[in-house]
Amino acid sequence: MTALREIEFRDALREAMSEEMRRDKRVFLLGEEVAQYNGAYKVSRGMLEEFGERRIIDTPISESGFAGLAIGAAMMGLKPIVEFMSWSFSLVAADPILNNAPKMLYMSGGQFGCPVVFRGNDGAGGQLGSTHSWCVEGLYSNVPGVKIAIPSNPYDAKGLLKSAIRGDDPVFFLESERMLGNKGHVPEEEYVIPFGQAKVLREGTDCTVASWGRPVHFCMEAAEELAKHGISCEVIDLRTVRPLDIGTVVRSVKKTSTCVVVDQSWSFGSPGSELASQVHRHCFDDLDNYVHRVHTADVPTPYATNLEQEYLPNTRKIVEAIRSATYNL
Amino acid sequence: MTALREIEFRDALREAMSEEMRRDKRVFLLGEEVAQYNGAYKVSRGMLEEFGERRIIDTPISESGFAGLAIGAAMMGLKPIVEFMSWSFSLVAADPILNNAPKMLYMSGGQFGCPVVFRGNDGAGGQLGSTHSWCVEGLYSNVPGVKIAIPSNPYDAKGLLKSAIRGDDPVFFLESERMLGNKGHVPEEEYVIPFGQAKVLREGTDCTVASWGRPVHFCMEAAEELAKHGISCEVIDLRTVRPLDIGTVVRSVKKTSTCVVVDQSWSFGSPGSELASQVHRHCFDDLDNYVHRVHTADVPTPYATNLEQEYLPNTRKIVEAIRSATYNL
Amino acid sequence: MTSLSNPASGPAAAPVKDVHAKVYGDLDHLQAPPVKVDVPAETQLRWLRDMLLIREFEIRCMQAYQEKKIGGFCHVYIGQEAVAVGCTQAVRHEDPIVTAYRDHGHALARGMAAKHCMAEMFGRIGGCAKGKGGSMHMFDKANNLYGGHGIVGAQTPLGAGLAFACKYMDEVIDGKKNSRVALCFLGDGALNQGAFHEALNLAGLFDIPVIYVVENNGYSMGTAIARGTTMAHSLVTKAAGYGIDGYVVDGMDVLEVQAEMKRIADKCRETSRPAFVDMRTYRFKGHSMSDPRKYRTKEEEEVFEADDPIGKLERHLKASGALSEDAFKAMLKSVRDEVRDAVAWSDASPAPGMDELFTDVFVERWGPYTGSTQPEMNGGTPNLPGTLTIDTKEELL
Amino acid sequence: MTSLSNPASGPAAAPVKDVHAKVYGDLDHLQAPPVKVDVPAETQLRWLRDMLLIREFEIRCMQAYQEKKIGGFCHVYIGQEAVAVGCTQAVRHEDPIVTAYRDHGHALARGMAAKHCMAEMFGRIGGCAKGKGGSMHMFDKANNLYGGHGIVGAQTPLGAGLAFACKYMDEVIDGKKNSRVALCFLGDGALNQGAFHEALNLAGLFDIPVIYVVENNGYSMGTAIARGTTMAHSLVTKAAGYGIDGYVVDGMDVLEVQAEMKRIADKCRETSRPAFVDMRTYRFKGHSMSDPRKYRTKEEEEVFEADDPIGKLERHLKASGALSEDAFKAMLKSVRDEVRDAVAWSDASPAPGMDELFTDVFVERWGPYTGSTQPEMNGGTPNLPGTLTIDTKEELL
Ligand SMILES: Cc1ncc(C[n+]2csc(CCOP(=O)(O)OP(=O)(O)O)c2C)c(N)n1
Ligand SMILES: Cc1ncc(C[n+]2csc(CCOP(=O)(O)OP(=O)(O)O)c2C)c(N)n1
Ligand SMILES: [Mg+2]
Ligand SMILES: [Mg+2]
Repeated sequence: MTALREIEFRDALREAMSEEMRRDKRVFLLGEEVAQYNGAYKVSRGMLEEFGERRIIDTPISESGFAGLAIGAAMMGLKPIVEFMSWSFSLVAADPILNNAPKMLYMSGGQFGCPVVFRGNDGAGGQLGSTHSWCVEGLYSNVPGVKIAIPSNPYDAKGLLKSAIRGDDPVFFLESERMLGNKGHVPEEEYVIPFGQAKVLREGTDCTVASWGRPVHFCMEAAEELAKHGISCEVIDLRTVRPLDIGTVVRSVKKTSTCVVVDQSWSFGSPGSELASQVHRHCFDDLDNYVHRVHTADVPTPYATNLEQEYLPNTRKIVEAIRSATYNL
Repeated sequence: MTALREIEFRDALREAMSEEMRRDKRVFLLGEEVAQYNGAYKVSRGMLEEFGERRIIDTPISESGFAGLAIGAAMMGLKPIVEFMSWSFSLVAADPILNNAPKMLYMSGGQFGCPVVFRGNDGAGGQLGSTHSWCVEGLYSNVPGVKIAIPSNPYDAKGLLKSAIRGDDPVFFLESERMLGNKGHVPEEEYVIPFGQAKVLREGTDCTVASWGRPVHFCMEAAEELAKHGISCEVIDLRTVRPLDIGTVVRSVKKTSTCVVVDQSWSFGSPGSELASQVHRHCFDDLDNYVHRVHTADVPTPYATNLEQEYLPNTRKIVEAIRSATYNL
Repeated sequence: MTSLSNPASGPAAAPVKDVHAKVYGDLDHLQAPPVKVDVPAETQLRWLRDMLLIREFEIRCMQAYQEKKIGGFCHVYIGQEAVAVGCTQAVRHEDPIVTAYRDHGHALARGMAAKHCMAEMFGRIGGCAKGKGGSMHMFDKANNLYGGHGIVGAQTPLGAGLAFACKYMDEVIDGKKNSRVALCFLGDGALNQGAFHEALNLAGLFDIPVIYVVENNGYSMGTAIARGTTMAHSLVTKAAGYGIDGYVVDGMDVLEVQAEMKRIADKCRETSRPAFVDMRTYRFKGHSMSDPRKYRTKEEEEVFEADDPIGKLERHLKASGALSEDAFKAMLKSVRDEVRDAVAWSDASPAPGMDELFTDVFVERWGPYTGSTQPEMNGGTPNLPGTLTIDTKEELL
Repeated sequence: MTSLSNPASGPAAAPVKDVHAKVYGDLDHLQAPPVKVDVPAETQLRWLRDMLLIREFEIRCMQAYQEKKIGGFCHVYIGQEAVAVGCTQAVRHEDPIVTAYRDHGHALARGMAAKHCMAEMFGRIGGCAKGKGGSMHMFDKANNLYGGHGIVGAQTPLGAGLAFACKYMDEVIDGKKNSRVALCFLGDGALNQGAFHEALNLAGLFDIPVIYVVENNGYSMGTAIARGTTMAHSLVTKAAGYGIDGYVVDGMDVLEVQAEMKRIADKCRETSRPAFVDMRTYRFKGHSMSDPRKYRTKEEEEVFEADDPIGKLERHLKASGALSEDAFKAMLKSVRDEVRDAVAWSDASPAPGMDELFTDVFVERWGPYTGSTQPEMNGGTPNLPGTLTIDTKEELL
C-alpha cells in the first residue's frame, strides 16, 4: 500500500485549471497578478510559464471591465476563468456577474450561454477588516442562473473546479484564503465531481449538521467534541449551494430529527436561512426542535482579532447550537 | 365629516422629500433626470422649481460616482437623497452602497455616520425584461448596517420616507413603478412612521399572511377571496425588512398556527426565507404546518407578458399557498 | 471623405451650424468637404431600402406600442438609421456586433428578419429570443449580433470580449492572424459609466480590435450631452486618454458612415488596435414612448429632420438618376409590405408555452430547469417544448 | 518651481534618467529647473521631522507585523513620505482629505497621534477606530481625515463628495463663497477603476474643488504601471478627457510637493475647479508585508533610494547650515521615542470589549445593536461600553 498523495488546496485548484487548459485550448485564465506574480496567493504559480501570456493574462484593477470581457469572450464560445483576488472586490463587478452572465442564456432565448468560471477568495481571511471579508454567497446565491461551489477541502476543490470549467454555465467558485495551505488527499488520476451532490462526512444519529466551505471543519471538530459526550452528529458538506442537494440533508434529518445549519455568511436572507427554511418544509413532521443556525454576527467585519473571532462561526458556537437543538444543554 | 385626502404614491414620496427639504437645508436630492425632466417617473415633479438646481441635481448616468459622492457628502454631515431611476441600475453602484455606506460608522469606530437615503423603483415594472426587473431586497437585505423599507401604500411611503430622511443611518427605500399611481389616504398633518413596526392590515384567525411592498395587495385580495370560503386570514404588512418586526408576526402565528410568507424577490436566500426560518424558530410548537412561501419563480425575468405574470407572485398562488397551509385543499 | 452634399446649404446653412454647434458643442463633422461618392448605385439603393425598412419598422412599433401589443420600454431608432446601416455595411458579416437597448435598427441592419424582431417585442415564441428578451434585448446568433443590452454601458466590456475572442480563436487556437473586428455601439450617455472607461483601457492595453461607436444623438433621455458629459464638444479627447484613435463621423449620411467606418475597420483589422468614433446623429423621436421631449425645441428638431439620412439619400439618388419616383414608391411599398407581414406573422405567433418559463436558465439542465429549444430563425423548432432533464452526474463524467 | 537640486546629478544622471523613464514612461518631472527655495528653515525642519516620524513609524509597523502584533494586510508608506507631508502642508487643516489603504502616512501627516494609529493596527480600544477598522481604514474626524479605504478607487467618488459638501455647506446653507478644497489620494492602480472615471466626470461637470493626487509609485502590486494603464507616460491626458487640469509633480521632493500643491490648491479654491496631479513617487518596500519584489531590479530600487525624500532634505538643510549633525540626531531620537511610546501605549491599550462587536452598526440603535462610544482621541471615553438601547418609536417622533 503506497501513501496517499497529499497536496495543498491551492495546488488542487491549480491542477484543475492546468489539466483543463491542457485539454481545451478555449480555456484561459485572467485576473490581477495571475501571471508574472504567480497569483497574489500563488494559486496560479507556474502557469504563465506553461501556458504563456496569451492564456494566463494579467489584468489591471478593473474587475467590471475584465469580468465583462470574459463574458463577451464566453458568448463567442471561449471558456474564461476569471480570478478575483478576493470576492470582496467583485462588488465593483456586480453588474456583469449578476446582470449579464446568469441571464444571457435566458434573455437570448437559449442562443448564448456564458461559460465563465469566476473564482477567488471568499470570507474572512484573518483581520482583513470590513471591506475585505465578504462572504458573497450571502448576496449572490439569491440570483438564478449561476451555479455556486464552496468546497471545503482540496479533493472537492479540484473535482468541482474541473466540472465548473468543463460545464457550459456560469459558475461562482468560492475559495478561502484560510484554507489555501490546507493539505488533503488528491489522487493522481483524473476525476470530476458533479455539482449538487452533498457528501456525508460523518454519519451520526442524533443531529444533522449541514455546512459548506471553511466552517465544515469546525462542524467536524464540534462533532468530535460532542461524540465524547455521547452525542452523535451526522455532518454533511453541501459542497455546492446552487444547486443545493436538499435531498441528502432531508434524508439525514428524517433519521436524526434535529438539524443545525452552519453558514459563514451573514444570517439575514442567506443560504443558511434558505436551507433552514427548506429543511423545515420537508421535515416538518420529523423535527424535534427548530433548525438551529450558526452564522457570522450581523455586523460589519471587525478588525480586532478578538472581535473577529467572536464574529465568525466557530466550534464553540456550533457545539452550543447542537446541544440546544438536541436538548442536551 | 370631510372627505379624506387621497393622493398618489408618487405624490406621497414627493411630499415627504419636500417637507424634509423645507425643514432641513442639509437635505438635497440627486439622480438621473430628477431636476429638469421632473423625474423619469415624475416623483420629483416641481421640486427643481421650489428648491433650485443646487438642491435638486441632475446627474450623468454614473450610479457608482454619484452614490459615492453622496456618501462622501453624508460623511461631512449632509443628508443626500439619491434617486436610482431603478434599483436595477444600482448593481453598478454595489460597492459604494454595500461596502461604504453600511460600514462607514463601524470601520471608523463610530466617527462617521452615513445618512444617505437611496430610493427608486424596485421589482418588475411590467415587461421590462431580465435586466430591469430586480428585486434587490433579495440581494441587499443580507448586509448589516442598512435599513430597508418597502412600503405598500402612499401613507406608509410618506411616513417611512420622512423618518428615513430624518434618520442618521443609510436607508434603502424600495418603491414600485407599478404602484406610483396608486392612490391612498395621506393626512395633511405631519407624521412619521418608525422603522421596524409592522402593520396588521386585516385581522384573522386561520392563517397569518406576511408580506411587504406590492404583493401586500395580492395578499389582501387572496384574504378577501378566501373569506368567502370561510378561511380567515390575518394579513401583516412588514413595511420594513431591516429591521424586521418579527414580534408582530410571531404573535399572529401563535394565534393562527399557520403562516404564508409572500415575497416578490427570488426565493433562494431571500427576506422571505429569512422570515420563514425565523417564524419556524419562534413558533416551532405553534405551527400546524410548515411556513409556506410564495416568491417569483427562480429564473431570470421573462419579457413575454404571459410568462411574466406566471413568474411573479399573484393572488392565485397566494390563495393556493394559504389553502395548502391551512389544509383547505 | 465620401459625403453627400449638405441639402441644407445655402441660406439655411448658418442656423443649421448654430443648432449643430449647440447640440454637439462643435462643428467638426460639418467641416469635411463633400467628396465624390464612388459607391455603385445598386448598393446605394440597397442601403436606402435597409434604412427605409428600419424607419417603417419603427413606425409600426410605435403603433403597436400604442395598441399595447408591445410592452415594457420601447426605444425607437428613427433618425439614426444611417448609423446601423452604414456601420454594418462597413464590416464583414462574421465581425461580431453588440449594442445597447435601442437595438432594433442594429438587428435589422445585421440581417434579422423583421418578423423575428417584431415577434420578440410582441412577446411571442417566434421572436428572436422566443419572447423572453424583449425590445431591449435582441440577440441573433446566426447574424453575429451579441445582443441589445439594457444596462447603460454594460455592453462595452462585452464588446472588448468579443474582439478579444476573435483574436484568441484565430491566433491562439488556430495559429493564424486575426481577421475579425468587433463593433460595439453605445449611446452618448454611456460615456459616463465606469465600465466604459475600464473597457477602453483594456482595449488599448491588450490591442483589442474593437470599435466603439458612440451614437452621439446629443441626449441621454432628457439630458443634453454637455449637461452630463465633460468635453462634450471633443469626445475624442476621452479616447486619447487611453491611447486610442478617435474619429468624428457625420452619422446622418450613410455614405459617409460606411466609407469612414470601412477605413477605420480596415485599420483596426490590420493593426489589431481599438478605435473610438464620435458618430454625430439625432433621434427624431423621444427617448422612449413616454417622452414629451420638452428638453429641446421644435426648431432644433426641424433642423435635424431636414438632415434626415433617408431623405438625403433618396434625393441624391433621384438627382443622379439612379432612382425614379416610381421605383422609390415601389421600394417603399415593398418595405411596408414586409413590415406589415412581420406584424401579421407576429400576431399569429403563439405566446411562449408556460414550460418556457423554466427553459434557458442553464445549458446543463438539472432539477426544475427544463431544456431549451433554439429559436426558429436559427434553425430550431420553437414550438417544441424542451422537457429533457439530464442527470448532472451522467452529463459531466 | 521650488525644487531641491537633484542629488543624483553629475555622472549618475544618465542612468537615473533611464530608470525614471523606464518606471514612469517619461521624464517630465525631472525637466523642471530647480528653483530657489524660500520656505523658512524652521518650517523645513518641521517637515523633515514629519517625514521622519512616518518613516520610523512604518519601520516599527514592519517589526510589529513580524511579531504578529499587527494582523491582516499592512501597506507601509516608506519612500512616499514627501507626498503626504507636502500635500497636507499645502492645504488647510479644515480641508478634508481621503485616501486609499496605504494610509498611515496620511493619518500621521494630518495630525493623528502615533499611538492612536499604532493602537488601531494592534486592534486595541485606543486605536483611532477602537481597533475595528485596522491598517487600511484609518479615520480621524478631529483631523478631517475621511478614511483610508480598502477597495481600490472607492475613495474617489467620496473625495468628490467631500468637496461637494464643503461647497454646499458654504454656498447653499451659509450663503457665502466656498473656502475649502478636498484632497483625494489614490494609487496609480486606481486609475483603472471605473469609479474614478465617474468621479472625474462629476467633478469636472459640477465644478467640484477636489484635487486628485495620484501617488504614482510606478506599481500596483507586481504590475508596472505601463502594464496596467494606457498612456502611463502621460497620465494628464486622462484628466484632459474630462476638461480637468493636470500636473506632474516630483513626489520625492517635499519642497516641490508643497509648493506645487499649494499653487494647485489655491487655484482650485479660487476657481472651484478640480485638479489632477500625477505625483511621481516610489515605494521603497513591497506592496504589503508578503511581497518579495521580484518584479523589479535591485538597481532600480537603488536609484530611487538615492532620491530618498528624507535624505535629500536632510542633506539640503545640513548643507545650508540650518541643521547640525547633533540636531539631526536629537530629532531622530525624539521621533524614535515617540514611536516607541506609541508601541508601548498600544501594547498597554486593552482589546476592545466584546460589547464593541455590536456597537457602531447604527447611529440610531435598535434591537441587538448597542450604542457607540467616541474614540478617545476625539474626546470620547473608549472604555465605557455603550449599552443604551433606544426605542425607535420614541427616538423618531
Ligand atoms: C446603469 C443604468 N442607469 C440608468 C439607466 C436608465 N436609462 C436607460 S437609457 C438612458 C439614457 C441613455 O442615453 P444614451 O446612452 O445617450 O442613449 P440613447 O437613449 O440616446 O440612445 C438611461 C438613463 C440604465 N438603463 N442603466
Ligand atoms: C477593487 C479592488 N481590486 C483589487 C484590490 C486588491 N489590491 C489592493 S491594493 C492593489 C494594488 C493597488 O495599487 P496602487 O493603486 O498603485 O496603490 P499602491 O499600492 O501602489 O499604493 C490591489 C490590486 C482591491 N483592494 N480592490
Ligand atoms: Mg444619446
Ligand atoms: Mg502604485
